[in-house]
Amino acid sequence: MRDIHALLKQRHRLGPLEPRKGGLAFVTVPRENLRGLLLELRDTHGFTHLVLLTAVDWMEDGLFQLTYMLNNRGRDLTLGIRVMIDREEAQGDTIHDMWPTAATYQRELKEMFGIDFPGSPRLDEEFILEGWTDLPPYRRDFDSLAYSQQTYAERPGRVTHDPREYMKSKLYPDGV
Amino acid sequence: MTFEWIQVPYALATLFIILNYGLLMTAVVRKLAARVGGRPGIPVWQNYIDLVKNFALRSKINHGVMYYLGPVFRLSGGIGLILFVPTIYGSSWAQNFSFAGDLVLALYFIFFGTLGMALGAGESGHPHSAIGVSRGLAQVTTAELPMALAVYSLAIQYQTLSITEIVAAQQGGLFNWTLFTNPLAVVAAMFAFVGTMMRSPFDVVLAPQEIPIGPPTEYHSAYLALMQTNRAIFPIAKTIIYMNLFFGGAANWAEFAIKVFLLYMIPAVIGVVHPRFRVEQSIRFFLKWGLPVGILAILTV
Amino acid sequence: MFSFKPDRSQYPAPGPDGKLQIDLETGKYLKLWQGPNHPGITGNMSVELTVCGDEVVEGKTHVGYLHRGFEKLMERRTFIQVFPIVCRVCVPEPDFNEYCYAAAVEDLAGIEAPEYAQWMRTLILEMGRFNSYMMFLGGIGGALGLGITGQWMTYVRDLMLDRFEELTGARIYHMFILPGGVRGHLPEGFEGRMEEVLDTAERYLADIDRVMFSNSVFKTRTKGVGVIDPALFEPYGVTGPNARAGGVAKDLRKDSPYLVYDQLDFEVATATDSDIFARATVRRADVQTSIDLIRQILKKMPKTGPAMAKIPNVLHWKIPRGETYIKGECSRGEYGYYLVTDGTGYPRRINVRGPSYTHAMALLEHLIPGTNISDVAALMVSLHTYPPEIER
Amino acid sequence: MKDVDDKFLKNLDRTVPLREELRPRKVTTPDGQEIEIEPLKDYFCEAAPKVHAKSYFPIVEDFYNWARANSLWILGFGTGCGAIEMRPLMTPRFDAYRYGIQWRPTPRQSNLLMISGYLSVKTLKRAIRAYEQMQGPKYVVGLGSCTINGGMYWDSYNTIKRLDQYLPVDLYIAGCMPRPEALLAGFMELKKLIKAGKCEGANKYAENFATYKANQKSVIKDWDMPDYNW
Amino acid sequence: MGLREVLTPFTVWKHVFDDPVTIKQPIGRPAAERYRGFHQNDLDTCIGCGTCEAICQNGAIDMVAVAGYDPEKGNSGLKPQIDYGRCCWCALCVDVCMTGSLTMSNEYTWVDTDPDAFRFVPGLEEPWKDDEEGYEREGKRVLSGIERIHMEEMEPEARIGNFDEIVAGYSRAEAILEADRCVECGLCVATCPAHMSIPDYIAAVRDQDYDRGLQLLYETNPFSEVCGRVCTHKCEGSCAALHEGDPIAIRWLKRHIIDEVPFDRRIELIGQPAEPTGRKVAIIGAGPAGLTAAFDLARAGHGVVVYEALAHAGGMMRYGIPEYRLPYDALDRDIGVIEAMGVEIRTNCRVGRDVTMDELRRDHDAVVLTIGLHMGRSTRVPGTEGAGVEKAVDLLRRITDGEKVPLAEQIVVIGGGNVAMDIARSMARLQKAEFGKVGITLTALEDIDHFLADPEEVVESREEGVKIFDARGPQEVMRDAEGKVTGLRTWRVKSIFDAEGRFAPAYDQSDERVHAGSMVIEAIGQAADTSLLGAALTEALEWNRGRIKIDTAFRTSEPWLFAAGDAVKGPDVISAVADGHRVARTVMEKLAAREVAQ
Repeated sequence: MRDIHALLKQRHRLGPLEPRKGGLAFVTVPRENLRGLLLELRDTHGFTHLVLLTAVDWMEDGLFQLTYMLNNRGRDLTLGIRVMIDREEAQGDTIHDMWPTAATYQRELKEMFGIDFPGSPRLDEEFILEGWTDLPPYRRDFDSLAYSQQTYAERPGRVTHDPREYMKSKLYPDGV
Repeated sequence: MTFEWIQVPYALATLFIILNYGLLMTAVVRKLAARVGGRPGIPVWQNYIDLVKNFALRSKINHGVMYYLGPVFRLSGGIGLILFVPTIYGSSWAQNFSFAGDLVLALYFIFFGTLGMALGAGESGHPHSAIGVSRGLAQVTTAELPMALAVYSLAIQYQTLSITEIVAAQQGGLFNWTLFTNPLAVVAAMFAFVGTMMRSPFDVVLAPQEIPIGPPTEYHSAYLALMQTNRAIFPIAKTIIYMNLFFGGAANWAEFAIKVFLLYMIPAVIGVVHPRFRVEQSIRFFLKWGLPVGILAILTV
Repeated sequence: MFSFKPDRSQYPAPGPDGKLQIDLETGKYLKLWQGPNHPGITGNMSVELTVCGDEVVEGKTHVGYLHRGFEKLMERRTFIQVFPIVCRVCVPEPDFNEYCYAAAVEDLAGIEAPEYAQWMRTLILEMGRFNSYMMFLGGIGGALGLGITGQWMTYVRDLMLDRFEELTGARIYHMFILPGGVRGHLPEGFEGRMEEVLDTAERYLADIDRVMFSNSVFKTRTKGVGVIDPALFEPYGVTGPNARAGGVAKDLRKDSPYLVYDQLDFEVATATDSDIFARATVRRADVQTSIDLIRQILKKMPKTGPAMAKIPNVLHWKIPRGETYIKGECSRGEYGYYLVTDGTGYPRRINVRGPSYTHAMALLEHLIPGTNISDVAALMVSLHTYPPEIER
Repeated sequence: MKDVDDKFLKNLDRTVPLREELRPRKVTTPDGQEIEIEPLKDYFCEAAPKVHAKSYFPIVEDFYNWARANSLWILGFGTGCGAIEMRPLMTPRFDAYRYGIQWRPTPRQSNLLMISGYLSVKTLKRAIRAYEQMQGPKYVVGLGSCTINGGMYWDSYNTIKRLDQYLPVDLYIAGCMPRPEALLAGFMELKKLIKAGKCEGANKYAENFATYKANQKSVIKDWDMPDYNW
Repeated sequence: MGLREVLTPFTVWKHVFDDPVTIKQPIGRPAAERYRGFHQNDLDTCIGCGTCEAICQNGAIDMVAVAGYDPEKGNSGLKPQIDYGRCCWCALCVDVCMTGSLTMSNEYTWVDTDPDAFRFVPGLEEPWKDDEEGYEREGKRVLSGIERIHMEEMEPEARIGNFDEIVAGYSRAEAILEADRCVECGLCVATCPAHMSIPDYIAAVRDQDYDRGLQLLYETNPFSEVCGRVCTHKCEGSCAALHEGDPIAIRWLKRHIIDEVPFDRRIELIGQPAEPTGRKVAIIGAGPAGLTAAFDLARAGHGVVVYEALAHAGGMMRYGIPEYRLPYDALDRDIGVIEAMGVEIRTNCRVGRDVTMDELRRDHDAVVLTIGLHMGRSTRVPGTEGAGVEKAVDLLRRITDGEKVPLAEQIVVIGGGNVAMDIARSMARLQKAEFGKVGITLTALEDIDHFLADPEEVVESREEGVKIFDARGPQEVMRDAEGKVTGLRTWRVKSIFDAEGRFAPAYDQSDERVHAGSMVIEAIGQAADTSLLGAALTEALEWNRGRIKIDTAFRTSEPWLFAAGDAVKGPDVISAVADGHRVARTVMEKLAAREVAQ
């Protein structure tokens, strides 16, 4: 893995390699270098298998992290490629022409994170959700519990007590 | 043969026996199939309860006149078949309304129900029904082709179109059965028999995994009950024809019960252990195997 | 003789954008929904078919009927609280979720599961794989109208579930593989009872061979149908038995051994034709591998030993920032968990990579056009997809 | 349980526009005629459900109930995880057929809708339609925690919590998921209830139609079907 | 398509002759022995800690009050109620249960038409309550730590020769590990006399947020240096963790926080006291109760003067606790913080001698009496009068003051409380320095399991060479002809209290033993020296069994006089601190209401 990283580092402006155990490593790449990197990895270095494509919401930093996980099946190497994109105008570059199956991932990202991939087929069709009107649910500023409490009725009548507070109220109600 | 009023209650009695026999026997066959899978299966009286239950449902949806008439046609196809086929050879009362050309009429009735069903199911508006109907008509047509040829062969052999006479000709010993006298015709006819009993590998019409459950998709409540009634009568009636034509008929009710059961078991035995053909595969199968045998039966008679 | 050449003149022509121009109002085409309420569909999903005659000209997979928002729910739960919900991601073979999640957490938290737990996990995973294949062998027969296979295979699966029950305390969702190890030890006399189940299974599998794999009708229906061109494996992310049926002998158990697979002896089954029949035979061979592996594991695994490594107090377990991806070869292909932590007591993100995701969406949509309506169900079953892991 | 933050209320009232193929429009038929269609009206019947009276003679009704109880036809619609425990019931180990319980692939012929666990909103829509297409008297059994109070998906944005808000439920079976044996026990209990004439869910649905519809519409945002589909 | 191929499938019809494999009676079929079925709870073992509720990711568990189970020490009296509309049978609640009371039966059939019925309190009346089978966790709990993190201590050989502090204190890493074991149930809070927010400051340790930790400590206790070392830690006796392992080392964690925050930073964190109110309060006795009250009152802006008879502030904390347990500089730091709040401490100022009660009453808005117990009690058995018999408190005070105390090669200590241990171990150190060996015999009425002293004190005493004889009642101090002490004669104790619970030891006279020794130290209790009150006030006050009578708000029968601490309640530092808070609160309420006599 280190040899590949050393080879590609300059050309694709890769960040430092972060190896983990078992042939797995992560690396960050600027968005404009992504396509070239993926193509080269796929065509030259045997990373032909797109394991997954997903996003991580770093809301505090105002960023989405796109993770492209590529696998070289022959050498049992897995490379996670991170691309940081702006959270406000979330847009990635479609790679469905390299891996047709990426279109599905991109549809999901569009629906669940609101990340746009211009040119990806059937991007705007409903994928998993139906009639969804709220924020894309995987964004971290979407609160699932709050939404659920407002939308779906709950069976009433449950009360609970905090043992500490309960003992206080029973044993030393004035606090001393 | 002249018509006598007494034949009406006689025919109804036959119908009644056959209905009950059908309800019980289909349950028994299902139980046998279930046992191959290793389970006891439905109780033998389950069909009765299902029938009552379906009649007892409170709401019904009607999709139109033909939708309503579909099951009626289907049932009349079954009943009609019974009424014109002599059930017990030599019996004074279980002769029904058999007459000289009853074989032709019977062939007509076999097809009549299917057609009625096609019309009714078509009107139900469900695409699965429509697909089922088109599959059904295509497959039953080709499947009945060997049967028609076998009957033709039989007509040539026995020089009659009266079922009673054909049965009569087979009396007097096992080797007088058409099974032995005209085996090719029997083989051809059995292709048709297996092919039209709606069991694997020829049940693509109902194919639950594809078009659940084909034509009757939209049928429910009393409509479905009518079809269930027919499902008990029609296969038995059809089996009776085959029994009469090829297996020496039945001289008493016990012989009838055994022969019908055994015949009925043939498609069941095949069905349990086979997946189903696609519709064009089964058509090809009948054209490839059934048709030549049927033609051969005519040629060699 | 009698070869059907469908009249394709009626079929829609591709438009300038490459998509088929289907105008339903011409009456030439029929929209047909298979699912979600449909016996031919694997689980609760649906395929929207556009048919022309008996031939399907376009198929679209619709999922989301089982969407519970797992990846969101996991972000709301502490690391131990995620443990009970991961198994729900995939109902028929839940154990892989437990393993992948536990291994991912262990990786990031720097914990090593004890040796006994590693063996136990392998055992559980093989038992789960066995069960999953039972579902498949029953399902593929059922999809083609051979219901009897489903009867037997579900029965055998039930027997295996009994073993699961006595080992893990549950039938379906075992919740046995905790981050840090496993929850318990083998019960007394387990090996003997397992051997009985495996014997019964082998008897029934011999019946399956007779009634299904040597059945000419079954062969007619499955040979040459639903062929996946091996060239498509990489672009469409095809893994596992689906790829092995096309001659690609890739199995993570061999190529990237995890748990104790490097101490076990087994062969990777392959086939060449890449059609439905090949996919079924590969799985049939894999069941035998699983049976052998279960026997081997029970023989080789240590008799005692700690089941759990020492883990921090789970009520406020924090894991330092990091990310990892843990994969394994489940019965359907590569199963993986991508875990991102941010130093808090909650995962930042968990992404589940189920093989069904690629198989049932892009691949199925690619394979469906040109098939017969009758073959859609069998094709889908042959890909062995479980909807809950697609939409999570 | 924390209070709901107001900022999450912003998108709740937005409506989803009707899909294009369901909007009223003009089309040209194959034979060149131009007709106006309104799919929601044309394809479906909008008649509201009716309350169906019991049979006039109690003894007849009792007989009917006996038959209904002993011929339970279940709609083979696996709405959630619990569906996996249906399979053992159809197969040798537990064989529910011997109790007169059978599975039907079409809602028209089914009497019993098993909601096997959680219902996502997308499936709820299908389950409602399946229920409405079933012919009365019809029964609903909720399996597992999820149908009672949300179960382990109590905080999910996509699953309902109380099934009885949307469909009249006759019986609940506890478990996550309930074992086949528990399901059989549930069926036996349901049989008893049916025989006792206590399962009038279909009539209850008709009587409280407005409430049920309001509840259903409050969670199904893209209501692109008629209010009642028979 | 060969003929063989056509015929093979039919062979499986052989199964039609097999018996069905179906289970004949599936309903109610017993599940596996480990099956995770419906919950069971042993209500008598359950302590209502709510850990099950905390770990449940489904929000399925509520802690509810159940009739017949009231809160008590280390038991909230609450019981888990489980909502089967939420439960997923993961059994994490069983695995995490601190007592092991929560288990699962292998019962699994529950069918009901009423969705609201699926809620129940396990252990009350469910039919499977007493089922034997079902899921129980294997061994002890693994989801939180069982064993206490080892505290580094000096070896007995090293410590016996000097008065250096024995306990080293946790390192940061150790403290985090120990703090990690806490499940934050909060059962300890009620037990702590001062109701310190124990779970919160333990969380602060875990988060390495010592500033927050210190603020939490000072909210309820200005003597964290002291309590972090010598507190009787009743909290640890009510810790949920002790049911299956060691309780959390709450005391050491408290000490760890205070160790981590430098003195100057403490004052900075606590912040300045409120604006002066102009009110003045006199406090008699600079012990824990007095100084705590002083701290609270000074924080509120009142002027506080503490009158202390001895040379240094600290009371029993200084003069009763040996230095090896509580180094004086640690105590000085605590007192330093209190002084930094503006409290004036007048040492060497004995009320009654240097200043009169009347003067105090005149010059202050209120007077708080926190004089503690400084007079040793005697067993009054024959022979206690005269030389060679000492009282423990006196000796301890003299040791602290650096005086030369009488010493003998063989000493007998009477008493089983902490004071007895303190004096035994102090004397042992002196013996070691003087004679090079230890010769201490300790006798106590209680048997070893019911010693009033902390268990670790007993252990450490033994390590240091103290011989302990439990359940021995002193009968006579033996003296030789010259009147020199030769030993102590004891009988074995059969019982200490009579049927009514009164102190009335019963002895087994046949089991007599003489403990040789040339010095006897009595450490059986102390009394308050109330002579400072003067005759008039003594007459005016109401008394209760030799103690000044106070109401629940620590008011004496005189409206201007309040009393707190060991002198009126007891028995340990933390209780004194708690009393200090309470009396300060009462005083402040009174001051605010201007009810105090002007």
